[in-house]
Amino acid sequence: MIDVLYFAWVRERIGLPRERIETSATTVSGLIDELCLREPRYAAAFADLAALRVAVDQELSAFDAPLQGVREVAFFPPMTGG
Amino acid sequence: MIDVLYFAWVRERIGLPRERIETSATTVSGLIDELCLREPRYAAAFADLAALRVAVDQELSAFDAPLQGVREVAFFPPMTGG
Amino acid sequence: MRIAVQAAPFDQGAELQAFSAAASGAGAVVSFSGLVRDEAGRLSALEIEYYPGMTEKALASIAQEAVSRWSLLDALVIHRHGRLLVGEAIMMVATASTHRADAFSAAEFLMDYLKSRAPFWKKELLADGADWVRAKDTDENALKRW
Amino acid sequence: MRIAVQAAPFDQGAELQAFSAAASGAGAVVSFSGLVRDEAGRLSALEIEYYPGMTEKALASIAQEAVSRWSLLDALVIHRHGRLLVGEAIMMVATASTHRADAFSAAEFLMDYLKSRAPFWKKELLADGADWVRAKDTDENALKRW
Repeated sequence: MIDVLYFAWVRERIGLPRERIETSATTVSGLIDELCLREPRYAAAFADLAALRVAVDQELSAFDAPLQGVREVAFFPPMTGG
Repeated sequence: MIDVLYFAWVRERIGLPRERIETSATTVSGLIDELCLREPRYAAAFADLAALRVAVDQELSAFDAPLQGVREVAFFPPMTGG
Repeated sequence: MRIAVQAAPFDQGAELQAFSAAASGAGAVVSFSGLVRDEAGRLSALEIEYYPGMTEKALASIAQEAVSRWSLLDALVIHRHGRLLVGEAIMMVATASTHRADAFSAAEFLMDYLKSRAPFWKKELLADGADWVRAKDTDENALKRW
Repeated sequence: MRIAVQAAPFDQGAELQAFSAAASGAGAVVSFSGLVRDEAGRLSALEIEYYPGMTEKALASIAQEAVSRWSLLDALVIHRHGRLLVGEAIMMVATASTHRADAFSAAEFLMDYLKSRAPFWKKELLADGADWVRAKDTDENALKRW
């Protein structure tokens, strides 16, 4: 079980801020593929990966990062702090 | 008659902050030459012109600046504000 | 080093004064404050989302990096989340060092990283709708100088 | 734009707060404060001499140059003279602009010019005597980047 979090317009498009997901995916990309098969709103949120960032256990990561032992994955657009 | 002002260690070396001087010099350099002939403390203060700056009517100037129409000349070391 | 992520407004003047007073031995203190612009009257408010847990860690890590790269005597980061009105302070950073070049560079470094690497997302609430602020290429490019 | 040359201490926090509040429409405010360092315990006080008349004019002209080069919304310069104790603020500058790069550059420009072109002279009063602070080559060289 992995906690999957969504922020900003990713959260709005998917319609929820977080969910617990049972997944057999071994990488972030695999997880995204699974999510996209679920419902069109996921496919819409993940349509353009270049517009997304991912954090694995609260560290910015690449989309091919492994999921083994991971507790939390977060998807969001590029950050706009400051 | 020109007001001549001294600041920082130039003031201390010459021993006064300002004086009114009757001069026939036509440039700042000419004025310095006249002052140096007066007394050793002036010669000491003006010994190394590279260590001095001059302002003519409150504008930083070169040592060959003309004195015609000038009311105020100031001598001081490089500035250390901030 | 103090990192604060908070919904409450803060007094940038009081923060600067306290930071400066505490940075004993410092000769130079630089502060930066980011304020909510009115965007030519279009903006009614700014909504800032963040990632509890990751945001605090990211800020602490950026600040720690600044402190060690420029031998800072101290660093401060305050960043608000939630709804902010025009003219309010969104965030501030402050840096203290012996000489001015370090305090300036470290403050610019902090700001560049905070803009593009700290998990905050801004949404502009406008008279005619709402828009997520897009990350700027210039902000991403600013990171390359460090 | 406010230029103040004064013997009296000032409250940098209150000054920043007031400057920020008045800079309507600004998105970025940068401040720099210069503090009296204790020089490893050797310093008992700092004595700052200035050139009444020329100093104010030089500061106004430097600030005006910064405002026009970086389209600043506002600029502030406060500089003290007379006797200052360790930890006291010697001076501060603040700049306000729409985006952060302008406010940072303008504040650094102001500081570089203020260091080497504004008529102030610092004397360190030490336990064992007094020394006029020497101008640094690095400060003079800093001017070349602008």
